[in-house]
This record gives sequence, structure tokens and C-alpha cells, in this order.
Amino acid sequence: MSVWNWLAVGGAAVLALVAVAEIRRRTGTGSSGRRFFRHPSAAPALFVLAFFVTVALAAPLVTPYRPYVQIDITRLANHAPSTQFPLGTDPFGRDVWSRLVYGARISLGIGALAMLVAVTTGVVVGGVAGYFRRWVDATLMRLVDVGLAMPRVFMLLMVVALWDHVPLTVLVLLIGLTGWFGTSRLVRAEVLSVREREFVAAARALGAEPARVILRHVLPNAAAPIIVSAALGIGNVMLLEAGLSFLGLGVPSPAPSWGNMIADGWPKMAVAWWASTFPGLAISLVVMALNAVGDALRDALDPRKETA
Amino acid sequence: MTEPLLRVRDLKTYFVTEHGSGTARAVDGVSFDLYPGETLGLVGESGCGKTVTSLSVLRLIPEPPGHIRPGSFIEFAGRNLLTLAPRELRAIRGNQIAMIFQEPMTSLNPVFTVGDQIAEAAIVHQRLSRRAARARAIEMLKLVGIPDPAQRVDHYPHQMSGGMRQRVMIAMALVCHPKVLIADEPTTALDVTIQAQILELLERLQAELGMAVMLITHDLGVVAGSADRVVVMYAGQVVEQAPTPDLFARPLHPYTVGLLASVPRLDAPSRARARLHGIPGQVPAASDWPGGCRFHPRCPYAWDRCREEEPPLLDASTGEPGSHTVRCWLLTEPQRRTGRPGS
Amino acid sequence: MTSSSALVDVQGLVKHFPGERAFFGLGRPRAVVRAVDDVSFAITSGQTLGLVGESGCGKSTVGRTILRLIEPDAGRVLMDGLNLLTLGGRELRALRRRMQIVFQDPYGSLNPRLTVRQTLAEPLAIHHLATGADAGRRIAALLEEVGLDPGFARSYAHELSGGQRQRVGIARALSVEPQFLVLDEPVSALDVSVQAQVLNLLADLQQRRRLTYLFIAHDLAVVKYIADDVAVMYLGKIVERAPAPRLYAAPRHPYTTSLLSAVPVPDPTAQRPRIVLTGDVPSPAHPPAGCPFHPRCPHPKKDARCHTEPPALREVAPGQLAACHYAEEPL
Amino acid sequence: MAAWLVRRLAASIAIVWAVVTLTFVIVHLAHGSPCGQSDGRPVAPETCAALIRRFGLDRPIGIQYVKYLGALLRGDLGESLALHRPVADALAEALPNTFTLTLTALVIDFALGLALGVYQAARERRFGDIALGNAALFVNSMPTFWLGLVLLLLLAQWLRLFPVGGLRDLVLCPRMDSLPCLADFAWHLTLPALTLGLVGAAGTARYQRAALLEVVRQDFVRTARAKGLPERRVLLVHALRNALLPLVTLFGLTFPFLLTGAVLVETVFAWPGMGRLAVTAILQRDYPVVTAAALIASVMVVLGNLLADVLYGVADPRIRVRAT
Repeated sequence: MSVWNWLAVGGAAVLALVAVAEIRRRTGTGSSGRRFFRHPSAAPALFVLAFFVTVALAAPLVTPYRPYVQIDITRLANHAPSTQFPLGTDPFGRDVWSRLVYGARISLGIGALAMLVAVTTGVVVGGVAGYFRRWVDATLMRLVDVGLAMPRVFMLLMVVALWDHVPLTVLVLLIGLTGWFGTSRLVRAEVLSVREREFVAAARALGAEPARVILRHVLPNAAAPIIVSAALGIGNVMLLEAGLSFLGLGVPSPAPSWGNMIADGWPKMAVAWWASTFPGLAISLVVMALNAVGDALRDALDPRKETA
Repeated sequence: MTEPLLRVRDLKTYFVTEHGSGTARAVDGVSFDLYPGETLGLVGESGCGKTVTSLSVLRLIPEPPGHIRPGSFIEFAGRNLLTLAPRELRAIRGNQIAMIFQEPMTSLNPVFTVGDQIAEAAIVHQRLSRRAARARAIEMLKLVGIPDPAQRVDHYPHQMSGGMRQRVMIAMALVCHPKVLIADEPTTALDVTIQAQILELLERLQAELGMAVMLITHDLGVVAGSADRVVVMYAGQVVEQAPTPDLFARPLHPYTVGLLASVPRLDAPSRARARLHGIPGQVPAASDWPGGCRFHPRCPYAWDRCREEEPPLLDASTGEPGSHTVRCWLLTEPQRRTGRPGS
Repeated sequence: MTSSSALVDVQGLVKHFPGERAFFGLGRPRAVVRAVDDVSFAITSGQTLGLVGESGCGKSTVGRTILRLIEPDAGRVLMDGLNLLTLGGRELRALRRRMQIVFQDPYGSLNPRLTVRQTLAEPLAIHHLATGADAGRRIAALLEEVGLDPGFARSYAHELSGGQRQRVGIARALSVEPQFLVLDEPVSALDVSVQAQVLNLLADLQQRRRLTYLFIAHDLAVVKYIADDVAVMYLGKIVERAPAPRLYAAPRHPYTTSLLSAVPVPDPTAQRPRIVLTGDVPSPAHPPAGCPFHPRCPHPKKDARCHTEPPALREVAPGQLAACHYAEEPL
Repeated sequence: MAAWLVRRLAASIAIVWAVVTLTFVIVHLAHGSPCGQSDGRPVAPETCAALIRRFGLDRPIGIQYVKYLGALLRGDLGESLALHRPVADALAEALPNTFTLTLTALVIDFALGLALGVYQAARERRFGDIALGNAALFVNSMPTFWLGLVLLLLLAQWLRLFPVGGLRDLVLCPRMDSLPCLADFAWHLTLPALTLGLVGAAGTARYQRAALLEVVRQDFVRTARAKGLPERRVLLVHALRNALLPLVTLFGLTFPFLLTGAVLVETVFAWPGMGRLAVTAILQRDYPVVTAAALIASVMVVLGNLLADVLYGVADPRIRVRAT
């Protein structure tokens, strides 16, 4: 790794720090923001996320190699961490740090996209079921029961087994479309309780149309658990993606997803522990940060604390 | 008069506010006595500190965010409850001083039968056997007027109505025959016909068991019907204290007067749409009491002295000295009291 | 009381809630809850009807079915002769502007995500009454009318006290310039000193704007200060209805009498004889046969007829209706 | 309660039926044209004909569906393409191993999670709570299989405390018929069960702590204190009994989690269970096995939820008493 790469990494860290400080400054005036940052791990967690996002975006600057480059398969495979290869090289002679950074793009990207698909579907289904109730609700919730009955991994395994090779976009879509059941239940429960509140009745008495009632009165007040479940959802998707890739059924090799990296390093774990350990640590760290942010958000957005 | 059973002196219970930046002085220097066998009414609007006062007596304030300031003093049977070791305090809680709460629904544990919950205190304090405690529980259910006590003892709280649950709460509190019963808004969550039942029950039990009752309520009507003496609280302080007939016949603090004028009365002359008098403004926040007399921003008589200097409790008794005290400077300059407040 | 000058005329209103279906929406529904069971009354323009009863008697459901926040099962609600329950779409929306509701819980009745200004601007926008600077002026005027400083427009609900929130709730109802207001326990969550302020405000507004009120409450003393007529409900039915002075002076239904005697009076010298009813209000899912009040009735003449034959609501004195077989011999 | 149970059972059966139908639809979609697979790889004509025969794809879809249901009801899960034996037999061999693994993990999960959660709640915001809380958060955030790899590397390969994988030592114990062999089995079981259990326990502890702290703030806990009960009794009897109720719900959610984890953990530790069977089958494109495994997993999840519901009914008098 060159001096420039090190400087770029330092720059990314500084940028992440500044970003967190800025978020803190902007939200610190509201009571929710204050409660969020009162959570002891909120700020560190945000920093971890900001750092990974920054280096992922600036991948070419912070890494010395392309992620696919086998530097010197005969002499530089399973090279221990050094100044040149800060996290060592993998059994195929690729720089683990470079792959980790490019892998962040894939792993975080899949997490965010699949979560977006899942949360959007969940909010729409849960919102519709909760607001219209009756047979709409009954039908949708039975669908959700079935969805929840089938463990996601098995559902995905089945699809992968039947369709042979699944393109990445389809995989993301699949992960998203198998991940909204819990969210929809959550949203439905929240909508059901919000719609019983009197300000919703007041809006209806004033002649507000259902769309206005849902968009302006119900959903904003049901948003807190949705946001929390989105934060936790990214982490879950990342874990799922890692598992699938580890089994060789996720992101097609040699793309550097973190799950693939663990899988690639695993056979040589005894002699080159770093190749599997660092991507595993990266996943754990990011998921932990997402969970911590989720916890802090839960406290910050808790409507019961709003009146205090 | 006899010796007081419970002597509260300069009680200060403060809370750290939500944002951690300030202190809410919820109870700020409250003193009163409770005599054996009497019913003392503690009256005030929400935020005046009456519930915090009652919880402080048994040290049931959640700490943090709350804490009782050093210098406060609650004497019961010759001992300061505030400095007792936890173990000694537990021997008094539920045994000599018992409490009932406003929400009988949430104050009962949903997963235990009412019999178990009533028996529990007897088992802990009087070392009764399970069988004896169960018999006692049935006896208590009968005492509080629950029909079919032998069946009801095995029921869960959710199987009972609100009024029944409050009777269960009372049975639970009285199982060890305490000397003092603290009743914190015992009828607020109940309908008026059920409220009448519960008040009558409390009256009867007090006569039968001879305990002293501290009745915390916002309802002056309840106090008028049940209490022997009344303590009126405002903004964390006692503002007036008197025997019940005296207080209603001769209210002296402008707050007490305003409160009485605010109550819609069934016995008022039958003229629909008469105006109520009310008190202008609202109760200030406990983290931000006004300086001087805490009532002065809402008081129709306030003058410079009220804004600058906090009045002490002044004696206004016509009978026994100290029986009627008022925290108001008007007592020193009665000529300022002219016209009706609020008009 | 169905006179020609009635602004609101409710006839035979019925609302039965099916018990929650046990399972999957497929199981047998539990017993039907007869929340509102054949309720009729009329309110003269500019007057107030107090609707009184204990919790679960169906009084709030009456208020909400009148506004069609809950769809009734049967009955008619006439406003100026138009049956609200058969209207749809535009006509209903037009009529909704003329009737509004104020709720009990000032904490639940305002959307916590909106400022006071946004809360008040919404109805103006829905009914195309005002926008922009014009809306701002109207909001300021509304706030002043309900006794709030126009500066409160920037506040969120949680920054206000209970009384202030209730004033905002009233302002919101008034924003569309209704003629008729359902006041659903508007002061019962407030402290007495604030309660007095809000009651006075409601009385002033009624005078100034010529409003007609349905005032729903559990507290007979509060109702005495505001109502011209009073209807008492028990288990989904009106058991007594009369002009206020008559009802307070000479109640005819034993339930009304007991209710009146149970209200504590803040005067230790005036302890009246208290009638303490035994037992609880029965569940509206299983109302007693005959007169619904008979299991708790303290009337000395209570007999087998009360157990079997439901008494009709009939005129027992000029303008006074009671549903009791022995209304001629009140307690 | 009996009527309620019957209804609940009927609902469970309905869900299983829906899952079966769903798998049928997915399989049908995938093999609408079995002779030209999605990636365009040509399929040998004899394989193609075999596929058509096996799935009866020449028949109308309704008939196919009925036949599929009928076969399932008889316990016929089809024939494995790679193993050349009935899928049901292969699964019957693997399932007990998966059960042993997941149930051991479940015990670790709840025992450890409960203890940690209660300890943390009692020490709220003190050092023990914060340290354990962060540790639990970290463990809960690990990919299960990665934790398995780390444990494998540390405890099996480097420290040689545990075997690197498998069910038992096949040389010493060809059959499990003696105490030493049982011990050997337990020794092999430790690491995979610990891996699965630890991640679960971290989650359970977080959940239990939150549930208990929520309960402690309720009015009836204050009532218990006002009675003069010792703090221990207040927390462990009055609060915990109520805080265990949400844990029963978690119990229902734990099944999918454990089964999902088992797929990966079994692969890491070469544990011959259903998950590993399914993964091996996928690599050989042996979809009858995968489909059957998915079905079985769903049935287990549904049964788990049913069990959780019944437990909830028993634990919560508000439901138990109303249902009778």
C-alpha cells in the first residue's frame, strides 16, 4: 500500500468523523436527536457506518490493487499482513484489503437495496392491510403467515437450486421480496393503533380523503418502527448474503462480496487466518453498528417519550 | 390532641428532568401530620406534587431520576422512614403503612390470582402458612364486599370489573391491618356510582379497623364528604391546611378560593349556563417555579411583596392554634382582599 | 322534542358491534355488543343537549355515529331535514363541514407530527376556505378566539399543556365554521381550574357563533352548567330525557336519581342522602332482560314486571321522558 | 381451550398446505420447460424425458397438483436425483441430527440468554450491563457460520480441544452403543451447538433485558414494592413472570433462526443434518431434496409457532382463562 493510500484512508476517517459531528450538530436541537445521541454507542456506530461508506465510495483511492488482481499467485498467496498488504493476501494471491473495500460496495449495496425493496413492500402491504382491514387485511395477513412459515434461506435455496444460476439483480430482488413479511406485520400493527387515535378521527370528521389520512396522519406516526426495522433489516440482509455467498449460492465468484471472501479464505484458514477473519470482522462490525443505530433510533423515536 | 402517627417535615423530592439539564422540584418542603384514626385529604391539581408526596412516604420514588433531599424527615412510630435500612423499611411497607393506587387495572399483577396477591403480604409479614394466608385472603375479600369470595379468590384481575379490582387492591392493602392507609386517587378511574361504593367501603373499613387514612385526590367533593382535615397543595408546597368544615367555610388562600369557585356544583342554583370562575393561567412547570409566592402570576391580589418574597405558612386559626394555616401574605394585609377573584 | 326548529334530529339510532371474531376472522363472532340501542333525540338550533352516562353506556358511540365516524346499523340522522346516513361523496363532505367534533383526550386528539399552524391549515385547505397569507390570518384569528396567543401557531402539540391543546382542538373544529359541535367529554381530562376556563370558552363560543352542541359527559355537575336539555343513557338506551332544570330538580328515573346522589358535592355541611347502587354496570354484550337497570335498581316497588317487560321511554311530565314502569312514583 | 386448540391446529394445517402449494408452483414455474434450462445449458434428451415423467409434466396442471399432494400425504417426497434413493429416506437419516443440534442450541440459547438478560436488567446501566450488552450486541451481529469458523480455528485446529467436524469418530464408534461413544458424540456436538446457541443467546439476552426493564416500570411492580416484598422477590417473581411472556413469542421466532443457522453451521462442521443435505443437494442440482428440505423446515416452523402459541396460552392467564 502506498503512502497515498494510507493518506486516503486517513482522509476517509476524518471525513466520517466530520459527517457524524455534522449530523449531531444538525439534529442536536430536536429532542429526538438528543435522545439518539444520548445512546452511548450511537455516535461510534454512526462513525463506523460513515467510514465504511466513505472508503467504499472512494475505493480506487484507498486501495493499491483492483479486487480481482492476482498479484503473484506463486509467491504472494497467503501472505501475512504487512505494510504492503495490511490485511494480508488470500489463497489466490489477491490483496485482502483491496477486496474488502470493493466488497463493501457489494455487501452494503445489496443490504441497502434489498432492504429498500423489503421495507417498501412491507410498508405498502402492512399499511393497506391495517387501514382497510376486513377481507383485505385477512387475505394479506394470511399471505404473510405463509411467508413467515418458510425459513428465508430454504426458500432462497430452493429457488437457486431450481433456476441454477441466479443473476445478482434477481438475487437482490429475491432477498428483498422474501424479507418484508415481518415489516408488514409491524406496520400493520402500528397503523391499526394509530388509526384508532383521535386525531385520525378528527381528520376524517373534517372531510379528509383516505389518502390524505394515511399519508399525513397515519404513516408519519407509524414511521418509528419502520425506520428501526429498516436499520436492522440492512444488517439481516448482509448476514443472509454472506451466508448464501459462503455456500457458493450468492454473489457469483470472483466478485469480492464479504461472504465470498470468507468462503475463499476458509479452506486455508489454518495457515492464513486473515483471509477469512477480516471480512468476517467487517461484517460483524457493520452489522453491530446497524444494530446499535437501530437501538438508538428506537429510543429516540419512541412516541411515549415525546410528551415528556 | 394526641401524638401524630405520621409526621412529615420539610419533605423535598426532586427529579432530574428528561433532558438531564434541570431539576424538577416536584415536592418542595412539604410538612403535615397524620393523626391516628383520622382521614387527611391531600388535594391539588395535577403537577402539584400530591402523588409524589404519597410515594415519598414509603420511598417508592424511582431513583433515578428522583431523589429525596437530605434534611427531609418522615417520622413514623418514632423512626425516620427516610433513613431506615431497606430491610427495616420493608417491614413497615404493606404491614404498618399500606397503599392503594389510582389504576386498579395496572396496579394488579395480571399473571397471579387475586388470592395469591392478597395472601402475599400476609405470608411475608406475618409468616402465615399458604393455607392460612389463603383463608385470610378469602376473609379479606368478604370484608371488602366481594360476592362469592371463595370462588373469586382464584380469579385473575382481568376477570373482574374496575370496581371489583379496586376492592381487591383495598383487600390487599389491609390484609396486615396497617395503621396507615395511603389512598392515591382511589376513585379517579372509576364511574361515579362505583366511586360512591368505594368511598363508602373505605369509610366503613376505617371505622371497623381504626386506621388513619391519607386520601390523595383532585376532587374537592370527595374531600368534603370523606376527610376530617384537608391539606391543599400547589406547586410542590402546602398552601393551606385546615379542618374540613373550616376550610370549606372559610377558605383563605386565593388558590383554594379559586379552586372552589372552579368546581361545577350540582347544588348550585338551577340556572343553566352560569359562569364558573376558574383560575386564569396554568400550573407552572416543576422545573421552573416562579419566585416569591408560587401562585402570584395567577393571583388576583398579588402585589410587590408576593413577587419578591415567599410567604411562610401563617396561622389563621380561630380555634386551636396551628389548626388552620395559610401560605399567603394577604393574612398580613387583609384589607387588600376586596371583590371576588376572577371577576 | 322533535320540533320544527330542530337542527339535528336523531331517530332510532342503532349500533351493534359484533364481538371480536375469535380466530382468523372465521370463527364464530362473540356476543354482539349493543352499544347504541334505538336512541332518538333532537337538538334545537342554538341549544345544548347534554348526553350523560357512565363508561360503556354508548354515549361516545352516539356522538361518533352521528358524524359517521362509525357507520350505524339503523336509524336516521337528520340535519336540516337531510338524512346524513344516506348521503355519499360530495354531499356528505359538504354536510361534514357543518358538524364537527371535539375529543376528550387532548393528548390523543392532535397529530404530534404537526404544528398548530399545520393542524389548523389542513381543514382550510381541504374545504378550499383559505390558503397562504389568508390562511395565516384566519389561523391567528381562530387562536385568539379560543384564547390562545397566535404565537402558539409554531408550537407542536407536545409543547402545549392539556388546556392549551384542548383549545387548539376547539379551534380546529371551528375552522370550517360548523353549526353543530359534538363535544365528546371535552373537559373531563382537564384539571378543575382549566376545566372551568374551557367550559366558559365553550359557552362564549356558543353565544357568539350561534352553535348547537351535543355535550357528552359522565359528570352531571358539569352538564348542569352548559346544557339546556339532558339525556341520560344506560346500557345503550336513553332512560331519561328532560329539560335540564326539570331533570336536576325532579328526576323520574331511579338511575338518574342515584347518579345525581352519587356526585360528590364540595360542601361538608350539605351531605345529602346518598343512594349507593350495588353491583357493577352489566356488560352491554349481555344486557339483563326486562328493564336493563333492574338488577341495580333501588326502587322499592321493583317487581316481576321490571324483570320481564322493558319499559318504554314515555312522557311522564310535560317535556320529561323516562323509561321506568314507576316513573310516576320517583325515588 | 380445546376448541381454541382445534382452530389453531386447523390454521397450522392451512399454512402448511399453502406452503406446499407454493413449492409446487415454484417447481412448476422452474420446470415449465425442463428441456431448456434457464442458463441455456442443453439437457440430455433422456434426462428431459425422465423429468417429464417424474413430474408428470405432460399431464394437466390440476392433475399434477393433486398427484403431488397425494404423494406428500403418503410421505412420498420423491426420488433424489443424485443419491438414487427416496428423498424421504435421506431426510429421515438427517433429521435426527438436525434435531439434536437445534434443540441443544435452543437450550443454550434460552438458558444463557435468560440468565444474561436478567443479570443485565438487575444491573441496569452499570458496568456489568454495559459490558455484557456490548458483547451480546457483537456476538449477535456475527454471521453464525463465521463464528463457527473462528471457534473451529481456535478450539479445534489450534488448541485441539474439539474435533474439527462430523458426527462422531467413525473408527472408534461405528455405532452409538456405549457410554464413551455417547461422550464422543457430545464432544462432536459441542462446537456446532455452541456456535448456534451463542448467537441466539446474545439475541435472547438483549430481548429479555428489554422486556424485564419494560415490566419493571409498570404499576404492579410498584404495588409489589409497596407490599414490602424483598427486591429479589419483586424482580424474580412479579416482574420476571410477566417478562417471560414476550419471551414465549421469541421462542416461536427462534425456530426459523435456528434452522437457518443450522444450514450454515452444519456445513462448517460437516454435521450430517438436513441443512448440509440440502446444501450438498443444491451443488448437485438435486432439487427434489432441496424442495423436501424446505417443506420440512416450514413444517417445523409452523409446529414451533403452534407450540409457542400454546405455551403463551398456558403462561398468560388473560388468554388461558378466556379460552376456557
